[in-house]
Amino acid sequence: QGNAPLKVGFMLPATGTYANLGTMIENGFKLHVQEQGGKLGGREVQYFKVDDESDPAKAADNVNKLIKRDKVDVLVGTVHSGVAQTMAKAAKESNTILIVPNAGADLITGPMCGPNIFRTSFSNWQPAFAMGKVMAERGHKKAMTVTWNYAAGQESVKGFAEAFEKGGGKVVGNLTLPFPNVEFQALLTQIASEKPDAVYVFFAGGGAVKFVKDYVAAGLNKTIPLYGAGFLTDGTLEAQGAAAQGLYTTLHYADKLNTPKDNAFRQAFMAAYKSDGDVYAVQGYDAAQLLATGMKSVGGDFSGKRDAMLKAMHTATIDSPRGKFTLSAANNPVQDIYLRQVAGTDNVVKGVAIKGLADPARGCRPF
Amino acid sequence: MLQISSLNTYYGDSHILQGVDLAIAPGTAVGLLGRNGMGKTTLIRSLMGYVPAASGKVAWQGRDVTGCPPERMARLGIGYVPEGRGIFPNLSVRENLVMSARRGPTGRKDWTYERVLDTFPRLAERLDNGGNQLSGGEQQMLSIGRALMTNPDLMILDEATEGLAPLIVAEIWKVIARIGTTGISTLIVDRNYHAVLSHTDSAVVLEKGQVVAGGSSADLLAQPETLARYLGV
Amino acid sequence: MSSTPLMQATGLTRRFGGLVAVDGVSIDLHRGQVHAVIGTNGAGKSTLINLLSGEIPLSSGEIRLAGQDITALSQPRRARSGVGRSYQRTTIFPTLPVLENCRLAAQAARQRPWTLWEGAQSCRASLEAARAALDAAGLADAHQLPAGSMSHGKKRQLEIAMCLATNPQVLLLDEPLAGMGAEESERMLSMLERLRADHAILLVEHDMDAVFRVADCITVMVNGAVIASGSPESVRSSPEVQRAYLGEGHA
Amino acid sequence: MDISTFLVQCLNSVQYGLLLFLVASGLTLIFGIMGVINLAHGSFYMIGAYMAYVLAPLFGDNFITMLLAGMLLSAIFGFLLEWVFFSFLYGRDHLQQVLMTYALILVFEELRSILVGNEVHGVKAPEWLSGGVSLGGVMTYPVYNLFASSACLVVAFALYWVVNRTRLGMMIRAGASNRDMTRGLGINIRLLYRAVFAGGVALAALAGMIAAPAASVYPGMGGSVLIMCFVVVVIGGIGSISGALIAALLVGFVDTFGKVFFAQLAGIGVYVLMAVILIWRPQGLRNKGF
Amino acid sequence: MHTSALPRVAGAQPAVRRSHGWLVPVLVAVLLAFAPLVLETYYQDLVMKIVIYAIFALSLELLAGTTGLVSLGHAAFFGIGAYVTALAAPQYEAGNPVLLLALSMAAAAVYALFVGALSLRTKEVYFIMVTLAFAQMAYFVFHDTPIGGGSDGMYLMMRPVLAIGGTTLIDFEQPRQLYFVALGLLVLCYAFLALVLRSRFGHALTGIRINEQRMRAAGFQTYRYKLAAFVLAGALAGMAGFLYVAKNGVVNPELLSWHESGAVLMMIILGGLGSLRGAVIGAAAFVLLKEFYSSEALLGPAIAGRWQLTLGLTMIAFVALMPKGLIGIGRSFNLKRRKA
Ligand SMILES: Nc1ncnc2c1ncn2[C@@H]1O[C@H](COP(=O)(O)OP(=O)(O)OP(=O)(O)O)[C@@H](O)[C@H]1O
Ligand SMILES: Nc1ncnc2c1ncn2[C@@H]1O[C@H](COP(=O)(O)OP(=O)(O)OP(=O)(O)O)[C@@H](O)[C@H]1O
Ligand SMILES: [Mg+2]
Ligand SMILES: [Mg+2]
Repeated sequence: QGNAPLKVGFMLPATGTYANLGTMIENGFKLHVQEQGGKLGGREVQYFKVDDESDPAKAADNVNKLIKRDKVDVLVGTVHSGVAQTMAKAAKESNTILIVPNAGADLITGPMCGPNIFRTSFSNWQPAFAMGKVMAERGHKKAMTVTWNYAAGQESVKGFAEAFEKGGGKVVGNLTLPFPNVEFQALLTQIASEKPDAVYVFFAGGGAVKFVKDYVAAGLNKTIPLYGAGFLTDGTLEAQGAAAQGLYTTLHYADKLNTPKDNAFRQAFMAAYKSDGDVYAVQGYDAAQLLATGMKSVGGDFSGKRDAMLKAMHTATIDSPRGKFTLSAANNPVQDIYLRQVAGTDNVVKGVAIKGLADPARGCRPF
Repeated sequence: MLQISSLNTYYGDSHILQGVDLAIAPGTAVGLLGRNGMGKTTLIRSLMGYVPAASGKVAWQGRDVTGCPPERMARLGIGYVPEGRGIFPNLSVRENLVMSARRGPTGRKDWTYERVLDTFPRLAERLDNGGNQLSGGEQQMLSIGRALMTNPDLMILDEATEGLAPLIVAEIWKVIARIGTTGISTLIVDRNYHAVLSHTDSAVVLEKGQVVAGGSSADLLAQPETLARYLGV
Repeated sequence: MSSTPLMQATGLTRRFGGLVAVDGVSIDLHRGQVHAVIGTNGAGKSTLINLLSGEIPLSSGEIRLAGQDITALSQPRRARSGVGRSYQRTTIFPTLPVLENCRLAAQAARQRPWTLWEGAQSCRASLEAARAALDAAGLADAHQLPAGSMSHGKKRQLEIAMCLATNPQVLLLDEPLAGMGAEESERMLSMLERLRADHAILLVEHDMDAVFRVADCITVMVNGAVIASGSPESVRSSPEVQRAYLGEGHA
Repeated sequence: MDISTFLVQCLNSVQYGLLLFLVASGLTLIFGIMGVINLAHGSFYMIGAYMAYVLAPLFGDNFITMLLAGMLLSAIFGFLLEWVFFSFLYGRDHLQQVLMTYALILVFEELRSILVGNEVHGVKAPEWLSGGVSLGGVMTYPVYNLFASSACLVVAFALYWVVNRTRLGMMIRAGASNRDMTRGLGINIRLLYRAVFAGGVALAALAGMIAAPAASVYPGMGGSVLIMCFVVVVIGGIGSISGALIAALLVGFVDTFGKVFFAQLAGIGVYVLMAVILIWRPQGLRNKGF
Repeated sequence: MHTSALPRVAGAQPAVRRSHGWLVPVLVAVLLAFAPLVLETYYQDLVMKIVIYAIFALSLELLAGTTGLVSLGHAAFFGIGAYVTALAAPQYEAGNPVLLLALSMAAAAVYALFVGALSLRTKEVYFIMVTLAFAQMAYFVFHDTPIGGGSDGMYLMMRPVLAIGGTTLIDFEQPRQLYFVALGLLVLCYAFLALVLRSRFGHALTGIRINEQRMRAAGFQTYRYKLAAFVLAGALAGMAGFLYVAKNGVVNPELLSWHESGAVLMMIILGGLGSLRGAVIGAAAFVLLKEFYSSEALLGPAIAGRWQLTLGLTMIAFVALMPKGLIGIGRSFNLKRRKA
């Protein structure tokens, strides 16, 4: 089956809150494949697509569409952590290659880790840990955290606290509210009365926009600086407008990196899709790169040589627009985490918060 | 003013009304008699436009109104007191009355909120009760009062005295006679055939959806055998 | 009356907010007797029936059935111990066939809900009770019609039939003749006379001819209170009753 | 928690409650005529928000005019909607309407994504409403929230007046309990309902438009408010405007203080409230027993 | 509530339904039993999914369709059944399916008893909302606390195996064996409910739906009847939940969300209230329509990407054209035949 097309299955949100992220990831992935002339390791690529609706209750059935119905060789997805975990389980059971292009659940490259499970994005722990370090270095002593009461948020807050307290700071309060509730006024009032030195938050999408706006509207930004994991200001700046200006966030990608690789990527993406590439596009793009490396290593045909391919991917060095990165023992990127500051509608890079940060991959039985 | 000719009505495929004719002159009271299930209510519901008539013609003041929807008929000046009262349980007595208040088609407004209340003093004591918090008789009064609030030219009373105390019933008959003098007609269905015949000008008897007897009430009253045959008395 | 009353209510009172709908009413129902309760509209007759049948709770008072105190019993349990009622406002199962209407009522007597294996239709007892009730009420020919598709008068007949189907000892009938034509009224009255023998019957009715024909004893209510009670003659001749209720028509 | 903080939290509660009421108010109307839950109400809210996103640039600082224009548009929309999708359902089992509203959610979501895409968008609040009033301490209170609250109060009173003081309200309730009889009294129930439905949609849209500048507009924003609206309407007692207002404020308090004191289980607070109230008063807070 | 002039024609009436009503279901069951021979695993899974939702829908049908208790929180029992299975299953060895099934049904039933006992004090929309409230509580308990792995849910590490002594009777790891288990349970569930409906209990429930006041007056303690129905429905939903985990191996708070409750309610409305078949047909239609409209292979990316639109419009068409739900088609056909 050496010349039969390689079946790639996208399981990404096409409807609902994350629909846009899904598109970006898919476009990024396809961009790289096109750059390879539509082939990976000399093999045509055939795409299959399933809308996961970001609904974990439907995840198992959806992933089966790709694995059992379309019999894909490689799974790519997804954004929502809960869904991604179900994918990971299905991938394990059917021993299909899975590349996670966004979902940050620590567990995927933790307890659920496996030789056929890769991630080209980040673990919730990573940006948070970096920010903890930064804020401690900036001399903040007392910090409060705010997030939704769900796994991603809690993991992020934990990661932050770990570094912040190691740096000599102290977390004086963890505020949470039920997902996806966006009534922040009560929490802002709590912050105002606690008067910490700084606040670390983990929000995304509509919630991120509203939180930043409310925070400024409440005038807290004047006295208590706000920091966050990068998603606070990714894809939301247009909506946040003035409120977000000057915000510091940490992420594995940033605007105006101004490296040849990144500029090239941005141009190509703009040319191909008439829209600005963003972190999600990059993660998709790198998912394709990772797969490409694997396919090359086996000359496009992994029948029989699957382990070789997995090994090649595992040891690959990806020349990502975000900068070069390798994969950890648990197949999570070992990457630089940037400190970025909002200017206009860009998250301008302000330097590297931590170089080559690797996720501790707690609970992963090495393979 | 109301002219019904050869009306045929079906429920599903059972032929209920079989060519009924009926005429009501202005200011007259007409009785509609018949055993249970003979089609009295169906006749009323058809002329009101609730159940579509398969064939036949309904004319109101010379105008053909066959197949007009109920709201239209009501606005043309027909006040309807349905059997089973049709009170709005979730409205108070006051609201039941106020919401239906309207000038008659000719702009007449001789039935006002106040006048209805002194016709039925009992209601005045119950203004804030919900429709579902009334006694059967009170509901009946309310139903009649509500119809009067629309200042109709024709009152249709389907079993309107059901559950009313004798004194009130007597009062109702008086009212009917009184409104007759102001040119308002009435179409009356009532189980008490004797009362009907002695308070109406003319009457028709329905049997299996057909008019089997009719004419001036006085005459009918004088034909016990006819009544015996069609009403079983 | 000499015999001990089958149902005995003493000092029944029911308030609705400010209004005292039933005000200290005491009433005895004897087997073999039709006890008519008449009164102005809103006098509290239906409420009285609601209280006796347990449909609504008492404000105060006591109710005994065959000597036992049933004041605390819920409506269903009273019904099962022999108190049957009909509603002034027709209360049937419109979408079910007439027969099933009565059968369900009859089923109440022997419910046995756990007998999942045997079909309800194959429940002899309830079917026969239902058929009997329908015949008695003169609906023998209408078994399979959807109840809702019957005429008003026939629905009223069904209303009574459903009450009979539970085969109660005490019948609380709220205006059974309402909406019935002359013929049907006739049948109903003769039925009452038949039932009188081994039932205790409370009859609420505004048709005076009917009342004076079947009643052995009449109680007159006005504004929740009893203003007169006793033999038909005494009641009919009472000027107070005539003023408040009968009007000169029945003097 | 010191006293000043407590007071501010109360203020937050009230403000959130009022906002909730605004969103729910339209639902009370539609509840009244449909007799069942209208799942599409969240969509109407979303439509309003996106309308603000589209209209705001055109109207610039005359925000009020925009709101009015938006309400007009959405009313027309609602009028047609009822005509095409609901007018033929009243005779049937209520649940058919629920299925219809469910289908409409799907349609609206997709149309939204086709017409305006899936990005998160911000809506600029007009100049004269930006800025805030100081509450002492480090915190200031956004003027816009105060504006929103007062708008809610206006709607509340207007609605209360319409439903309880005009015959319109009576007719609506009458129609809900016995459609045929209402017609028999010469009331054109079809037209009436169409108008009421339009009104309900307009209110939901208004809520959306007012929320937009503060909350931004994004896919699926309707879904999250929907349930809260039900809670408010039902706790209050269906059809009762004053009840809805009280309920909204209660929910506001429970939600606000729930987040402060029981962060872990803040989510269930509102539902516990609803369950308790309905078990205590099975017809809601403000129902007259009929 | 709206009262229409003509009483709804006696269609939703057990008397009519039970006429030779068993034939079609039996045929369908037999067909499904042989389906695995021709279906490849994915489509077998799809059928299994339908089967599971059919059980779920049937359980709600007993409440909403027969007893007239419309619940918008039924997913709670589904989800609890699922979670209990996942929590009770041993970590590193296969659990005993009979035990797990019993446990999950019991747990669901217990919660149903609690919810029912309280919420049955209310009626109509208020009942809908109270059930919703209790479901949401359960949802947030699983979503916001670590019991069941929080918002990310948890795994069923190993699927159960039914073994007596050493010999393995049923191994749930085998999709086909699981398929037959699910199908078997559906058949049982359907037969059981059919029995219930024709029994006195079932008729009493119907009576309660149509006119509870009269039922009380006749001597039925309607509260107990309703509570019994509620618990029964809860337990059956729990059974569906058990199968869900057995099939998918994961549980997530979203299983208890009101979207799921809504979905299953829509299934039975779509299929046609007041009929077991309606519930099953509804579940099948709901799943298959979604499958069809979101299938790129059949419709191409452009249309498949817009499945919400197409699905929504189709449902609208159904509502418009089928007053009695999908089941209505068959019915009207039968009537015609009888006349002819
Ligand atoms: N909704 C319906 N569906 C089918 N048949 C009906 C319906 N309503 C009435 N019928 C039938 O039409 C016939 C006439 O009914 P109708 O109500 O007109 O009688 P009626 O003269 O008013 O009797 P009553 O004096 O008892 O009110 C009856 O045989 C009845 O069974
Ligand atoms: N739920 C309620 N709330 C408040 N008042 C009520 C309620 N039910 C009945 N009433 C009032 O109690 C009084 C007695 O009502 P009831 O139905 O017993 O009268 P009745 O004697 O049956 O009259 P009728 O002969 O007209 O049926 C009436 O004035 C009625 O308005
Ligand atoms: Mg009639
Ligand atoms: Mg009465």
